Amino acid sequence: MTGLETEEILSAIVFYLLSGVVVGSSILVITLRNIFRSALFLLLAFFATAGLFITLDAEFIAAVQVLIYVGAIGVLILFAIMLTRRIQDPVAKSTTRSFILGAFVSAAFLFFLILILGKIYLPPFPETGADTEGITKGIGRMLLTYYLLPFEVVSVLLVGALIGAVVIARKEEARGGEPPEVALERERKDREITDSKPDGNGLEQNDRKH
Amino acid sequence: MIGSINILDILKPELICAIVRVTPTHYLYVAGIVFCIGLMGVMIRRNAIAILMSIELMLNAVNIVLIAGGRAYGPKTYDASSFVIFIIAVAAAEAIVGLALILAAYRHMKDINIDDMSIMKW
Amino acid sequence: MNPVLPVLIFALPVLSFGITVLIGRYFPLKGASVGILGLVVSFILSCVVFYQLQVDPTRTIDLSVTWLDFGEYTIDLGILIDRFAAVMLVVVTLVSLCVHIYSLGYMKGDRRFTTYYAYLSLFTMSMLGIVISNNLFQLFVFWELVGVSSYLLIGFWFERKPAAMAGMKAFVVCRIGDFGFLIGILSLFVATGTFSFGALFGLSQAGAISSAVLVVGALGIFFGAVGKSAQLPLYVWLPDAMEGPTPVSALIHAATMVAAGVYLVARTLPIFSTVPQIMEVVAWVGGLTALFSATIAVAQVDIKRILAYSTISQLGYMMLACGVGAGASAIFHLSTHAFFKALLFLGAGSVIHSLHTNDIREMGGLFSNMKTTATVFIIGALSLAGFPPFSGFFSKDEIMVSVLESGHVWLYWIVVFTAFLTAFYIFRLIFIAFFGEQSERSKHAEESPKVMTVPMVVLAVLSVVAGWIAIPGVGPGFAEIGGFELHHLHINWSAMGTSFLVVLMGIGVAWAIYSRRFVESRSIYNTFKPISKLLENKWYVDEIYNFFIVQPVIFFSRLLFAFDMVIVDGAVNLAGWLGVRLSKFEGEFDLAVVDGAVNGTAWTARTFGRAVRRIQTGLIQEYVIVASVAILALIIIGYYLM
Amino acid sequence: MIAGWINSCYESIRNWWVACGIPLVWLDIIRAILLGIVLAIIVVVAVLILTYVERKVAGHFQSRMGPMRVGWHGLLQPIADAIKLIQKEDIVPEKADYWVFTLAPFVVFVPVMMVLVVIPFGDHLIVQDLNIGILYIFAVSGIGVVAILMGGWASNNKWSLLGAMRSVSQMVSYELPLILSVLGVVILAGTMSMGGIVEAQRKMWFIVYQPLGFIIYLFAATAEVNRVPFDLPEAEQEIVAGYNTEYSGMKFAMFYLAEYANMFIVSMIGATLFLGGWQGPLLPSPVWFLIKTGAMVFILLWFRWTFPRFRVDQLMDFGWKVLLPFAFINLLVTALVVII
Repeated sequence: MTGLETEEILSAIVFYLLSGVVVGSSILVITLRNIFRSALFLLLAFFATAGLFITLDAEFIAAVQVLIYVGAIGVLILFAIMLTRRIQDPVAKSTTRSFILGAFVSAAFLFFLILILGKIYLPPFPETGADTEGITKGIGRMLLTYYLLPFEVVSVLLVGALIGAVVIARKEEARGGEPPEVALERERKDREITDSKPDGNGLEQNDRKH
Repeated sequence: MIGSINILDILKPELICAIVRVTPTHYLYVAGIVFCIGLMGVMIRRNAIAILMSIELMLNAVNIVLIAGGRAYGPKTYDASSFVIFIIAVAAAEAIVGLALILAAYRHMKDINIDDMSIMKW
Repeated sequence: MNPVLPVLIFALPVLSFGITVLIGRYFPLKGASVGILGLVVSFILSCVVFYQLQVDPTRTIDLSVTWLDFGEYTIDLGILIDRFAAVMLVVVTLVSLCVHIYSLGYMKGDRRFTTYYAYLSLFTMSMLGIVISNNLFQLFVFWELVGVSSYLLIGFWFERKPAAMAGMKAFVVCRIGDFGFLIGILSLFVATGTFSFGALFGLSQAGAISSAVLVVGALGIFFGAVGKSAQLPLYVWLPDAMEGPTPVSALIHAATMVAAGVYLVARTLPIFSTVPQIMEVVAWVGGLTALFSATIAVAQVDIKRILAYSTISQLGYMMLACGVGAGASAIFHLSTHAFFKALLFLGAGSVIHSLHTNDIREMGGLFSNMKTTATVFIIGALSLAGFPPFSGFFSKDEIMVSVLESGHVWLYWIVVFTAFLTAFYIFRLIFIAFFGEQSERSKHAEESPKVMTVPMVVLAVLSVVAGWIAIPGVGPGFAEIGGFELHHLHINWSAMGTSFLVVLMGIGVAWAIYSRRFVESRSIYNTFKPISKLLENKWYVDEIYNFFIVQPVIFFSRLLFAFDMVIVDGAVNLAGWLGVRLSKFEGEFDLAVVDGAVNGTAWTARTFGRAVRRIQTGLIQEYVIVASVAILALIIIGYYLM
Repeated sequence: MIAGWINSCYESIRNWWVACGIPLVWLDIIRAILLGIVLAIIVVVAVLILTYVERKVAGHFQSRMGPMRVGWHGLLQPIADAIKLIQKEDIVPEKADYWVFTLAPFVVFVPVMMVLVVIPFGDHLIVQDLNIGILYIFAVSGIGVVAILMGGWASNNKWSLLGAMRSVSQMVSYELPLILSVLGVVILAGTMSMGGIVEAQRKMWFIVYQPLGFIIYLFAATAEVNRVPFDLPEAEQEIVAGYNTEYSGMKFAMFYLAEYANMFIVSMIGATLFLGGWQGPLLPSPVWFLIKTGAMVFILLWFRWTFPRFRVDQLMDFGWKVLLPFAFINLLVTALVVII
C-alpha cells in the first residue's frame, strides 16, 4: 500500500465504520416492520452521524446533533410511537400500494446522484484542522451578526411551531366540557354520518375505498 | 468512477489509495446514499411516523454535505455550521408540528396509516 | 462612557409601557408601580450620565447601527449623548417621575388608571427617544410618537366632547407643522444622503450644501418646531390641550413635549446658523409669540389657560434665544422652565383637585387652607416672573442679555415688556386666587394628599436652585452645553437691573390692582374696553382661523358635495337606467346563446375532469413520487448538459 | 502530584513504544481502553459505597442504625447485595420485545461512561478536556432517556410504559432549567470546557456569583436523576417500580447501578461547576473533589428524607412555572452584569 500513512488508514477505518453504521441503520429504519425498532435505528443513525461530524472537526455541531436529534427529536418520535401504537399491534403490511414504483424512482435517483457526484470536484481536506478553540465562538458570532435575521426568523418559527403543536395536539376539551367517553362517542357518530353521507355533487361514488 | 473499469483494476494500488484516503467526496457519497434511502422511506412506508423519520434522515444527509463542504473549504468559515444549526432548528420545528398532526390524526382516525388518509381528494 | 446606560434609560420606559399595557393590572398600584420604578432607575442613570459628562465632556457617545440598507442610501439608528442631551435626559426623567408620583393622587380612582400610566410611559419613552436620537429620521419617528401619546393623553377623558375635540385639534395642528418638518428633513436628505446630525452639521458648516436647500431645510425644521412648541401661528392647540388631566398638562404641555421643538432647533442650530435670514425669522417669531401670548394671559380667568398662555410665552423666549444663536441659553431656560412650569401646573392641579373649578374668580384666599400648595405656587410664580434669586431670573436674564448683545434692540424691548406682563399676569392670578376674601368654594378647600404635595415640593426646591449654576463660581456653569459657548459669562448689570425693575413693576401693579384694589379692575376693563375685549377673546385668533381656513374648507366641501349630488349622481342614475334597459335586452340574448355555450363548456370540463381527477388520489406518497420523478428528470437533463 | 506520577509513567511507556517502532495510534487505543476500564471500576466502587451510605444516612435520619450485620457496621452489605443480584434468575417476559429489552440496560450505561470522560477529578486528572465539555455532557445524557423509553416499551407492561413516559417527560422538562442554570456559569467562565470552568473559579467559587443558578441546578438535577421529591417515575404506590418493573437479576442491577451512578455524576458536575471543582488548600486535589462531591451527594440524600413526593401536575408546574422563569431571570441578569 504505497503512500498511505497509518493515520490515514485508521481514519479511513473510522470513516467506513461510521458511514457503514449510518447507511446500514438508515436502511433498517425504512425496512423494519417494527416501528419502535426502526426509530431506535434512526437514533443510531443520528448518533453515528455525530461521529462523522467529529471526524470533520465539527465537535460543536456533533454535540448539538446528539442533543437535538437524539435527545429531543428522537425522544419525541418514540413518544409519538408510544401514543399511537401498542407493542403487539399486528403489523400487516408496512409498505404502500406504490411500493415498487417508489423504490424504483428512488433507486434511479440514487443512481443519477452518484453519477453526478462522480463529476463533482471538491478540494481535499486542508491539512490544518479547524481551530477547535474558536468554532463555538465563531458560530456564535456568525449567528448574531451576519445571520442575525435568519436567526430571529428561526426563533419565531420555533415559537410558532411550539404553539401550533400545542393547539393541534391538545384534546378538544373546549367543546362544552363533555366527558371524554361522550366526546368519543359523539365523534364516532359524526364520522359515521360523514362517511355515509352521499357526495351531494351529483358525481358517482367511486374509488374511495381501495 | 463507477464507469467502465476492468475488474482487475481494483487491485491497482492507486485505486486502493483513492478509496482509502478519505476526501470530501466520500462524505458526499454517504450523504447521497442516506438521502436516497430517506426518499425511498418517504415513498414506500405506510406509517406516518416512519415517513417523518425518513424526512429526518434526508435532512441529516444534507447536514453531512454541509459540514463536509465547510470543512473542505477551510476551517475559518462558519457559514456551513450556521446553516446546519438552522437546519436542525427547522427539523425540530418540523418534527414537533408533524408529530402533533399525527397525534391529532390518530385521535381522529384511530390509525396513522398514510394510505387511509386519502380523504383530501377532489 | 458605556452606551448601555443611555440605552437602558430609554429601554426602561419601553419595558414599563409594554408591561403596563399587557399585564399592568396585576401589579401593585394597578400598574403605576411599574412605571414609577422604571423611571426611578432611569432618573438615577440619567444623573449618572449627566455627572459623567459634566466631569469629562469628551466622553460623548455617538453610535450608529445600520437599520435599513437601500444600497445607495442607508438609514441608521443611533444614539448621541452629549451634555446637551444629558441635561434633557435629567429634566425629562425628573419631571416625568414627579408627574408619575403626583398622578397617583390626582388620578386616584379613575376607571382607566392603568391605561393612563401606560400612556405616560409611552410618552416618556418617545420623549427620551427624541433626546437620544443622533439623526433626523429617528428623531422624526419619536417626534410623531410624542404626538400620538400627546393625542392620547389630551383626549384621555374622551367621553367629554371638548377633550376629544382638543385631542384632535392638537393632533391636526401639529400635523401641519410636521408636514413642514418632513419636507425639511427630506430636502436635506435628498441633498446630502444622510440624516445624521454629525454629518449634516459638518456638511452645512463646510458649505457643501446649497443655500436653497439649507433655507428649505431649516425653514421646514423650524416649521415643525413651531407646531410642536406652539409658536405663532400654530399655537392654538396648546390652550385647548388643557382639557387633558392636569398632570399631563404639567408633563407634556409645560415641561417636556412642547420643549421638544426648542430642543430640535437648538440641536440643529449649526444648520440654522448658516442661514442668517432664517435665524432672523426664528428670533422674530419667538419674540412676537412671547409678547402676543403674554397679552392674552393677562385677560384670562381659567387658571390652566393662564398657565398655558404663559407656557407659550416662555417657549417664545426660548425660540427667541435660539434665533439669536444662544442655544445654551434656550436649553437653560428650558430646564428651569420645565421645573417651575411643571410646579405651577401641579399646583394648579392641586387647587383644581380640591375645588373642582378652573375659574380663578371662584377662588380666593386659598392660602389659609392650602398652605403647602400656595407656598410652592408662589415660589413657582416668582421663578416664572424672574424674581431673583429664583431660577427663572437667571435663565431669563441670560436670554435678555443674549438678545441685547446680538443687537436686536426692538426685540429686546419686546422681551422687557413681556417680562413686565409675565410678572403682572402671574401675580394677578396669585392675588386673586390665593389672597383676599375667601370664596364659597375656598372655605371648604383641603390640602392635597402627601403623594401630590411631595413632588411639588421637590420641584419647588429645584425651581429655586436650578438657576444658581449660572452664577459664576457657584455651579459648573452652562458654559459649554452642547458645544455652544455662552459667550457672556460676565454679568450685564444694566440688563439685570432693567429686568429686576420690570419684574418689580409687574408685581407691584398686580398688587395694586388686585390686592390693595387702588384701582378697580372692572374700571380698567371698561376704560380700555376694545383692547380688553380683544385680549379676553385671545385676539380672536381662533375665530380668524375659523373664518379664513375652516369655513372656506367647509364651504368648499359643501360645494363639492352639491356637485356630487347633482351632476355625479345624475350621471350615475342615467347610467343605471341605461344599464337596466340594456340588461333586459341582454337577458334574452343570454338565455339563448350564452347559456348554450356555457353549458357546452361545462359539459366538456366535466367529462375531461372525470378523466383527470383519477390522478388526484389523495395519497401523499404518490404525489411525492410524481415530484421526485420531475426532479429526477431535471437531474438527468442537468447531467447530460454538464 | 498524582497526575504527575501518572504522566511520567505514561511518558516512559510512550518512549519505549516509539523505540519499538509501532505507530503511536495503537498506544492511544490501548490507553483509551484502559481508561474505560478504570472509569468503570470507579463507577462501580462509587455506587457500592453510595448504596451503603444512602442506607446508613437514611437509617440515622430515622433514628435507626441502618445495615449492621454484614461486616463491621454493615460495611460489606453492598457486596452481599451485589452477589444476591447477580445470582438472581434473569427473566425476560414472554411477550416482551426481546432485543430491545436486553439492550436497554446496556444503553443506559452509555451516557454514564461518556460523561465521566470530561469530569476533572483532580489537577490535570481529566481524561479528555473537551472544549465543548458542558454541551457534551448534556448531549450524551440525552441517551439515558432513550434507554428508559426502550426499557419501558419493551417490557410490554402498562406500568412500565407509564413509568417510562412519566420519567421521560419529567427529565425532558427539567433538562431546560438545568441547562439554563448552567449557562450562567458558562457566561461567567467564558468557556464550556470543564477544566476551564474549574480554572475560572480559582479566585472564587461560582456558587457565590450564581446562588440562584446553584439552587435551580440542585432542583433540576434532583429531578433529572429521579430522586425524591421528584421520584414519580418509581412511585411504588402508583405504578409499581416504573420502567424497570419487569427487570430482574443482572439487568435490574445495571439500571440500579446507572441510577446511582447518575446521582454521583450530577453531584460531580455540580461540584465542578459551582463549588470550584478540585481546588482547595492543603489536601491533594482529588480528595477535595471527593469532599465536594460527597457534600452534594449528602444534600441529595437529605432531600430524600426531608421532602414528600410531588404530584404529577405539581411537578410539571414547578418545572415550567417556577424553575424555568427563574432560570431565565438568572441567565438574563448574569448576561447583563457581564456586559456592563
